[in-house]
Formats: sequence, C-alpha cells, structure tokens
Amino acid sequence: MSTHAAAQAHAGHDQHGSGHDHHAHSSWWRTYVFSTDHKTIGIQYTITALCFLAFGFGLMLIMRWQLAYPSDPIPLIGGLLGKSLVESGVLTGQGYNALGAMHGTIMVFMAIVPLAVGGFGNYVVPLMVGAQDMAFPRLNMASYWVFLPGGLIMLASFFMPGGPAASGWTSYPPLSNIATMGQTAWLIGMIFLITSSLLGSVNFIVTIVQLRAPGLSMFRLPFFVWAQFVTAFLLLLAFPPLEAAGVLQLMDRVAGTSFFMPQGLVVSQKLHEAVGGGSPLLWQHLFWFLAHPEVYVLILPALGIVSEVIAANTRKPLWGYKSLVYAALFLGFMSFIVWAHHMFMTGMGTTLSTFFQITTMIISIPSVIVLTALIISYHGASIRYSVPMLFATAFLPMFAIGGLTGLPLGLTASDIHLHDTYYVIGHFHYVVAPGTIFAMFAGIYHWFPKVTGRMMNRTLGLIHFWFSFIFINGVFMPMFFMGMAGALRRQYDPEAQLHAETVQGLSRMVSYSAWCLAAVQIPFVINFFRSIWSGQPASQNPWQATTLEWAAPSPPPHGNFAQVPTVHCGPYEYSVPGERRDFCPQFEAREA
Amino acid sequence: MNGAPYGRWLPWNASEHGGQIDSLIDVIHWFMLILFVGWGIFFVYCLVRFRQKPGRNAAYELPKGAASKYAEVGVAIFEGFLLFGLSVPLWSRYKTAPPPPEKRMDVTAIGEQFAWNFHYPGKDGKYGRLDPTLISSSNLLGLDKDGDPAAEDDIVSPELHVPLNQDVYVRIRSKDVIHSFAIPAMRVKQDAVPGMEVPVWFKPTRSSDEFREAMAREYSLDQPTPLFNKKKAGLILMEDYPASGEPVAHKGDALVNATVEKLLAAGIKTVRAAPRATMEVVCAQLCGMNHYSMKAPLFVDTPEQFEAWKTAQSAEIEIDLE
Amino acid sequence: MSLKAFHIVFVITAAVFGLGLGAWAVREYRADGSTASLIIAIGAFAGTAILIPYGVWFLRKLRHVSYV
Amino acid sequence: MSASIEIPCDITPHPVTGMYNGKFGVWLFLASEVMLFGALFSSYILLRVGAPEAGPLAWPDYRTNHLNVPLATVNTMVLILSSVTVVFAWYYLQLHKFAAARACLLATIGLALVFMVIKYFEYSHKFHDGLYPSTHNFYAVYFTLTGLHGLHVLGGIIVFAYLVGPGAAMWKYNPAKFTNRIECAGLYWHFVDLVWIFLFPSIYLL
Amino acid sequence: MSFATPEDARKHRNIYLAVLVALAVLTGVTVLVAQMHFLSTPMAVAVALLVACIKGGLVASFFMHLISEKTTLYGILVICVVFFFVLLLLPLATEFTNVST
Repeated sequence: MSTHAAAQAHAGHDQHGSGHDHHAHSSWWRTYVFSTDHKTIGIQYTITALCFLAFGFGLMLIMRWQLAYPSDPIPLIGGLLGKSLVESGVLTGQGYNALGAMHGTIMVFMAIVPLAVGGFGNYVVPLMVGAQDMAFPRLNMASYWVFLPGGLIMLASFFMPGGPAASGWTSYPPLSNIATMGQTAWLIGMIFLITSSLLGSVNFIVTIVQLRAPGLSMFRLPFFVWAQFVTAFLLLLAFPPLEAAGVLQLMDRVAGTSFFMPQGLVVSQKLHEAVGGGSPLLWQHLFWFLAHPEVYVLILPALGIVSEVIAANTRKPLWGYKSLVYAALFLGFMSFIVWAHHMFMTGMGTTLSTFFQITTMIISIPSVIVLTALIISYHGASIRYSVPMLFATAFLPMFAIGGLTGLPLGLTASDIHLHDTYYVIGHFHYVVAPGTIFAMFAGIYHWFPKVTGRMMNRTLGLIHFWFSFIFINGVFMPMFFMGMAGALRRQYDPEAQLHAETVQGLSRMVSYSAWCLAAVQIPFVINFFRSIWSGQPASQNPWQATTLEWAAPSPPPHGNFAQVPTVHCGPYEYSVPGERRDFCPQFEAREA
Repeated sequence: MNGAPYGRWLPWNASEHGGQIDSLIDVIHWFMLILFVGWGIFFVYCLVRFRQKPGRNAAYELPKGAASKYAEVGVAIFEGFLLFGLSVPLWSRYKTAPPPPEKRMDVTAIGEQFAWNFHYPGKDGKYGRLDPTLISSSNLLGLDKDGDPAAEDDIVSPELHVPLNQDVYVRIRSKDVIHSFAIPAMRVKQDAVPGMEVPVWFKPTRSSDEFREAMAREYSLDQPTPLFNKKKAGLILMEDYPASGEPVAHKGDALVNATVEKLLAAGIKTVRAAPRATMEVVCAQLCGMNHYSMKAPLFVDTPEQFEAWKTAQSAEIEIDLE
Repeated sequence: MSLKAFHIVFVITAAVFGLGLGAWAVREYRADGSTASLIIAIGAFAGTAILIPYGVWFLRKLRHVSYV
Repeated sequence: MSASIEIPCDITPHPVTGMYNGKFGVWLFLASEVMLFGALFSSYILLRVGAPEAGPLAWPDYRTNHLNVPLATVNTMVLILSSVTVVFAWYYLQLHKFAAARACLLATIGLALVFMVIKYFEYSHKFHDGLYPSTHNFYAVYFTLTGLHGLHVLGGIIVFAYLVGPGAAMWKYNPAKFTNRIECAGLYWHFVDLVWIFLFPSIYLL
Repeated sequence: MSFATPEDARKHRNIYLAVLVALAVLTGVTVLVAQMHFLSTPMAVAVALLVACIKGGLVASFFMHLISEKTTLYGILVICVVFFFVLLLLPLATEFTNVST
C-alpha cells in the first residue's frame, strides 16, 4: 500500500456504486433473485439444494424398484419416463446406469455440497464471525448463479438423445469417452459447479480471515466456522484438478484427442479411431485427487453443525475444542494424499499401496479424535433433547459406523474382497446419509428460528426423526452383509450373479426401507412449510446459545447486526460457575 | 464350513491365499465391533445419566481426558498392527511373488463389453500373436492363426477352466473399457485397464465338484412355474435317474426341456440338481449398459477333468482347421 | 504479496528463463548453425541483459512503495 | 437496520494478514490456478514419460515437433513487456498520474492483443499443416495448455478493458479502491505471464 | 513493510543484488551441466532439479521473507506448492510402480 493510497484509504469509505445497495430501495429482483445479501443467497442455495436432494433421492427410489423386482414394470411412473430410461415400463440397463450416475453426481455436487457450504456456510458463517456480509457480496451472488446453470445443464441431460451420463459419478474413461452426449453435458455441468465452488471458497476464506468482529480471535471461532474454513481450502485446492480433468475429457470427446485413450481399443469388434497414447488411469488420479478431499467437504461442515448443536444442547463447553480444530486442519491436509486408496485394484505395487494405506490409517486418527471429543462432551452434561439435538446425537453412532467400515476398505488385502461391492456403498452412505444428511437436518431445525423467526413443530420433528432413524438403518445396514457375500455395486439385475442371488432378500428389504424413508420425509416437508407461516414465533436466542449469530434479530435484517458485536470470550461458555444463567454469550461482557 | 457356499457372510473360500484375507476381514470386524460397543455403552450411559433434570446444571469443568487418550492411542496402535502386521505383508506376498513359470498354469483373461474371453497358450506354452485389426465376430481376440505358428494350438474359450491345487497365473487385459476381473470365491480382484497387462495369481484349493455337492437341491419337475428361468439356468443332474435299472438321464446331464420330458415320462417328479458353473468370474467395474451380465463360468477341475477339457478344446480347433 | 513484490519475483523468473533460453539457443546454434537459433540466443541474452538492470532500477524507483 | 453495509478491510489492509480483501482473494484464486495448471502439467509429464520410445506414438522433441520457437520467443517478450506496463500503471496511479496509468493499461491491452494475434497465426499455421489436437497427444497437450492459457489472456484483456473503460469512473470517487483493483488485475496478469514462462520451455524447447 | 532509513534500503538492495547474482550463477551451473554431458541423463535431471530447488529456495527465503513479515499468505502458498508437487509426482510414481507382466 503506497503512502498515497494509505492516505486515501480512510477518505475512501464511500460505498456508492460498489454493489451494496440500500436494502430499502432495492427492487424485488435485487432483493430476492439477484441479491448480494449472504442470507438471501444462503436461502437460495438451501432451497435449490433441498430440491436436488429430493430429486436425487427420487432417482434412487426408481432404481430400488428394479433392484427389488428385477424386470417388473415400474408402477405409477414407469410410463412417464423417457425412452432413454425405460422400455415398456421396465427400467433398462442403460437407464439404470444413468440413474445411478446422476444420483451420485446430484447428491454429491448439487445437493450436499451446496446445502452444507452454499446454504449453511453462506447463511451462518458471516453471522458467526460478526460480519455484515461476505467479503465479496457480488462474487457470492455470482457463485450461486454459476451453480444453478450447472445444475440445470445436468438436469437437461435427461432430455438428450441417449439419456444422461451413465458412466457412474466417477466417469471413468474410456467408457465415458465413448458414451453418449449426456456425458458431454455432465462435463460442462461439472465445470460450472466447480467454478461456483471456487468462487465460494475464496469468499469464505477471506471472510473468515479478514472480517471477524473485534475480539474474535481465530481460537474464539465456533467449530462450525473452522470446519467451513478447512472445507473452503479443500474446495479451493482440490477442485481445480477435476476441472483440468474435465477439460481434458471434454477435449477427448469433442476434439478427438486421446488423453485417456490408449492405443488399439476395440469397441464392439471395431478398432476405435482414437490415435491412442493416453492413460485411463490419469483420469482416476485427477478425479480422486478431488474426490477424496470431497469426502471431507461433505463431512466437515456436518461435524461443524453437530458440534454447535451439541454444545448448545448439552449446556456445557465442547470437550477438546482445540484438538477438534487441529484434527480438522490435519484431516484437511491429509485428505490430499490418500486418494489412491480408491485405486488399489488398478494394479498398484507394494510400495505405493503401502504409502497410501499408511496415509489412510493416519487420516482415521483425527476422525477418531473428533468423534471421541464429541462423545465425551456428553459426559457431565445437562442434555436437552430438542429435535436438532436428536439428529446430532444420532449422527455420532452413524458416523462411527461409516468411519469404522472404512477400515477394511483402506487396507489393500481386505479391499480385494470388498472393493466395488455393496459394502462400499454401505460405508460411504453411512458417512453421508445418516451422517451428513442427519447433520443437515439438525442444522435446519437448529437455525430455522434464526432464519424465519419461527420455531418448527416439535411433534412432527420427533416423528420425522424417529422414523428416519429406523428406516435409514434399514436401508444401509443390510448392504454390509450383501457386500460381504460378494454382491457387487452398479448391478442392474441383482440376481444375475450366483453370490448376489442369495442375498436378494436383503436387497428387497433395502428397497422397502428406502420407500418408507421417503414417506417419513412428508412430516418434515409439512413442518417446514407450515412453520414458515404459522410456526410459534421465536425469540432472538431461542436455544439460549452463545455464538454470535444469536446476537442478531430473528430473522436478521440486511446488514445483520444493529451494531457490530464485540466478542468477549470463547464460543462455548455454558454453565459457567457463579453466573446468573447457564450460558454466557460471546457478545455479552461479563462483570469481573 | 458347512451349508451353502454362498450365503449371508463371506462366500466359501476356494483359494490358498483367501483364508488370510478372510481372517483379516474377521479380525477387523471384531475390532470394529468391540470399539463400537465400547463407545456405545459409554454413549448410552451418558445419554440416560445426563439428561436434563430440574435443579441440576451441567458441569463446566471438563472431564479428565486420560481415558480417551488411551483409547485413541490404542486405536492407533491396533491400526498399525492391522497395517504392518497383516495387510502389507499379505499384499506384498500376493503381489510380488508370482509362482515360477514352470509350476504354473498360464492364461490370459481379456475383457470386452460384455464378456470375458480366456486365451490359453496351448501345448507349446507360447501365446500366439494378437492383432487388433484381425478382430471379428468369429475371431474375438484377433488371434493371428495364419501368421504365427505359436497361435496354432492356442485355446480361446469363454469359460475359465483351472486345475485344482495348481498355481494359476492370469494376465488381465481389456479390449475396450476398464473392467475388473473378480472371482469372489477365490478372493481375487484386479482391474482390467486397456493398454495395460496386469497379472494376478491364485491357487484353487476347492473343486467345482465340492461346491456342486453343497449347492445341490431337490427340484420339482412338475411345478407349473418355469424351472428354467434365468435364475436356475445351467442346472445339471447330480445322479443317474432312475437310480436303478436303465437310466433315462445321467449324472451331469443338463436339465433342459428334453431331459425334463424324458424324466417326467419315466415317472420321476423330483431330482437333485445343481448349477453347472458353481463359481463365476464377474466384472466388478462399471463397463456399460450390460455390465451386470458380464460374467464367465469358472471351473476348478481335477487334473483329469482339466486334461479332458483341454483335449476337447484342441479337437475343436482341429475341426476348425479342416 | 503486493504487485511490486510479485513483479520482482516475476522479473527474476523471467531473467532466469532468458538465460536458460539463451543457453538452449546457443547449444542449438552449435549443433546445426541455424541463424534463427543465433537470433534467439542474442535476443534472449539481450532480454536478460535488459531485465536485470531493469529489476534493480525498478527496486530503486519503487523504494517508497510497500512490499505488503 | 443499518442503512449501508461496511465491509472491513475493503481498502485498508488487515492488520494481521497485511492485505486488503481483494488482494487476499486474488491470491487464493491464484493458488487454485496453480492447482489447475499443476494438474495439466502433471498430465503432460505422465503422458510424455509413458509414451513409447519409437513408433507413431513416440513423443516428438523440439527438433521434430513443428512448433515455431522464434514466434513463441517473441510472444514471451511481449508478455514480459506487458507485465512491466501493468506494474507501471499501478505505480502511476499511486502517484496520481491517471493519464500515464491509462496509457500503461492501454499498452498492456495492446500487447495482450499482439500476443493473441501471434497465437492466432501459430494456430492457423498448425491447422494448415494438418496438425490438430487429434493428430497426436503432443498436439493435444500443446493445444489444450496453450489454449487454456490463451483463454486466461483473453480474460485479462476483458478485465483491463473494463478497468480502462467503464470501470475507470471509480478513479473519480474512490481512487484508493481503483488502485487496488489495478493491483489485483496486475497480480492476475503476472500469474498468467508466469504460466507462459513455464509453458514455453516445457512445450516448445524440451 | 517499508524501509526505515536509506541505509536500510541500501542493505536490502545489496541482498537482492546478491541473490540475483546467485541465481544467475546457478542458472549457469544448470546450463553447464546440460552442456558438458559428463553426467548421465537422470543425474543431469537430478542436478537440474536440485539447482532449481535451491533457486526457488533463494527466491522464497530472501525475497518472500523480506517482502513481508505477514505469514498468512505464505502459509497458504506453501501448502499450495506442496500439493502441487504431490499432484505432479505421486500419480507418476504410482504409474511406474504398477504390477505388470
């Protein structure tokens, strides 16, 4: 900064024309559609992501019909689906693969990441750091408006000749290189989604580092903010390689290059025209370089939400706050050097496989630390079983199952049998479905009063929680046994193979559970919409929590706080001895 | 090890190294169970004991963390043991010590959408040249029978036959996309990456006959439901029928419609039958629309059966040549 | 890192690159004697010869500008 | 309700990081760009090392790859020069010499356009010779990497065109912020030039 | 950071000049090694890489360290560089230690 610029700096606080419109004078479009307010953008992200979540779930329900009753026509909607998916009401093999690929892609890139980072992150992080908005409000808006077209391109691929991408969410070439047009749409959509994440992550990091309220040092940040901080770094550094890979695959498909095509491919007894010289494994490296950190992108915000909910409802400080933070940082760092454990079966030698096994075992340690810290936080507590607390509590054992079942997959020898079986499906779904999605529900119930100024209904919430908890285990627990028996994933006909035929009963049970799980989301939807309009009005701090978002009115106005709060203490000062109340908010000064 | 080969937990293991993989899986799962139950007991205790009650506040002082430290260190040590004690040596043995060429049965498995083909070097022990430009629907691998003398006695088969108790060395390749050569019963899995040739090896220790005995079931022939739908395709008889007198159907006969009619005509309504193929080579990596149907039967033959099969295959080749 | 600092890093990298390119072109010229290589060599060394004093001059000229 | 939002460190540097928001943001963006080009370089190395020694798939070296080194050398100099003009635009803005700064920015745009024109001739010459991305993986790498770099240059041209055109109005009411914007654009521009400095030897000379 | 005194400034400038000279010399070494052919190709590459690392280190430690006391950005950039090399080298290493016939 030059001396001149420094001299100018203080005079230059005129915000005119810098995009921060005065709320009162803004048009409807600027307020609700092309808004630069982080709260509006957060809500936009949340609603969009919830729609995608429901859509991705719906795709799975259709696939589940085929898996329960192979080759039976799909009831009700079988006739409505396009030619690319069904034939005379029966899902085709191509259609099954397409639904599978789109289920994975939609859930990971268009539902959970936008919900966890775009939704919760956008809404809560600036509030929690005591900022009036994100550091770059217009960039924030751009991030949403890049995300949406990406999602729409993905959806549009359902109407393309040949249907949407059908090469799995991993899109391994050469299969994806020789696939139909839907794959091109998938690639273009992904490039949009990645760009959106990059814009968002820059914004998050700058906001968290630069915009903290006075007194809010890094180690006074709530764990949720730390989790978002690490997540943003993962998005920032892990996503570009997939963008590069996407560009290369796009070149392969559009310009006829051979980045991923080796020489002499014979497809359907015909020599393929690609000149060759490429490496199919290159894609896997670039893809998993992203996709393993992506796992932590899915899980870290969830851990953050759960920590907030647990701290507020156990009425005591989180156990081991600093070790939680260090564990999250360490997780983030390590997640970049474990990716090839997804590739053990490609013919990896002993040296490198040992390296990746070691890093994989090492990365399990911080996860154990986080889980232990959260569980010990219950000791000596005064647990208030609110609906968000129930979801957060259920998250812990579910995440534990998901984490533990990663062990046999991370060791090469046991991976030989379990690789690409239903065991893998069970494993990662336990992490993201009863894990992350339960945490998302906890977050929705927890911050709903802040966002709308109204509480959600407890009875409906309890119904939603208990039945979801039962059925979601009914969906994923049998998968471990199916995988043990050797049933492979991505099988259109579940009975085609000897070892899978014997566990078909379990597969049918999974399907029933999945449909029931869908049914018990109805109370949630009713609760969500009814509470927006007619829920019981909420106070500014209904959970009597300590973090900064509760210093703002519910719902917070444009600019968030009446005046920027000053922070006086750490994030989880609950049940401090000698205090009048059992919580000491960060934004209130204590006497003496 | 009784009951059916394929059931709710691990399938029967039919290979020499598979037992070690199974015990590793078992050890890990016991470890997981103990850890989870341990956590669970503490967790449930906390959930009940520390629920909100009027007049009781939460403790601000944090519980001492020694126990958790021990638990974490314990977990880390055990993971280290799993890693360096079990997994790495197993993988290293499995991946770096191929059976010597003179002791092994050598075969190449070539994946394509959506089938496996197996290329045996034949009597001379040499693989014939494969030329992608020669590939056609009658020459699936593009074997150069005219140009390469080593190719003359080569066997190309859609079935994988391996001899019992002998090392099998499989070179895995792919013609088009990535497949994965997987035999659940042998605890074998290896991706078939186009442009690469990666070997795996295993030693079958259980024969197909043994599997078949265990899988044999009573089948009722006069049921109105079709017996030969895709699930039960490939059944063969396990005994001669009728057992006494002149049999109309022999052990090993395929249970096709003609056989069933003959048996029903002879007044036989139930038979013991089992699948002909009791083990399968499947594809474990998504390879396109018919990925699920990409499988090949695997037969673990006794040495006599294996020789007989090879002779029969060579005879076919000679017929071809004429 | 300010633009000034980045510019210095950039100039150094560019100078190093210029030397490398010059050396490469000299080797080429030795190998096949083509005029193009000679011109590139001269150009690269000349570029470097300009860049280094430029860097020093730049440092001196922007002395009062912060590095942050 | 506050009438307008004040974002801290929008213009003045943060006491701990020493950067204002924009500069920090640009650096983070550049970090992600490093990973993007890192992945592409990684692919390049992998394909090159994995290529066979002989035959049609053998990797061409600088003697056989038909790339025009003199033209690329000129292009390199053009880019280096454009970095110099950018840094001086920023320098003149700090001295409140707007006209000189604008001249520098225009020169930057001009040099960037020269780069693009030379690139265009290079590309069309390749196409004319029947060398397409699909011809060989070397050309695939060449076109993809230089093409992506070209897109970055194009992006830079658009940014500078905005800053020298409609965006320049900010100089009147918020010169400090405008100066910062030029610095951010300059950081990006330096990075783009730096990528070229690495691209040039690794594609043209090896 | 700005210089307190003219002396200070001169001292820093001298350091920069020294680093510039060192960088130039090291580049010369690289060229020399490449020209002389007294090392095998892998060795030459190794030496070239080593020299490049030293050069990078010089730039990072002198220029960057002197540039600012603020470490936030450099921490981020260092992480980025670490992952850059991970991305560059690990796939390569994996490819070349594959089990194959």
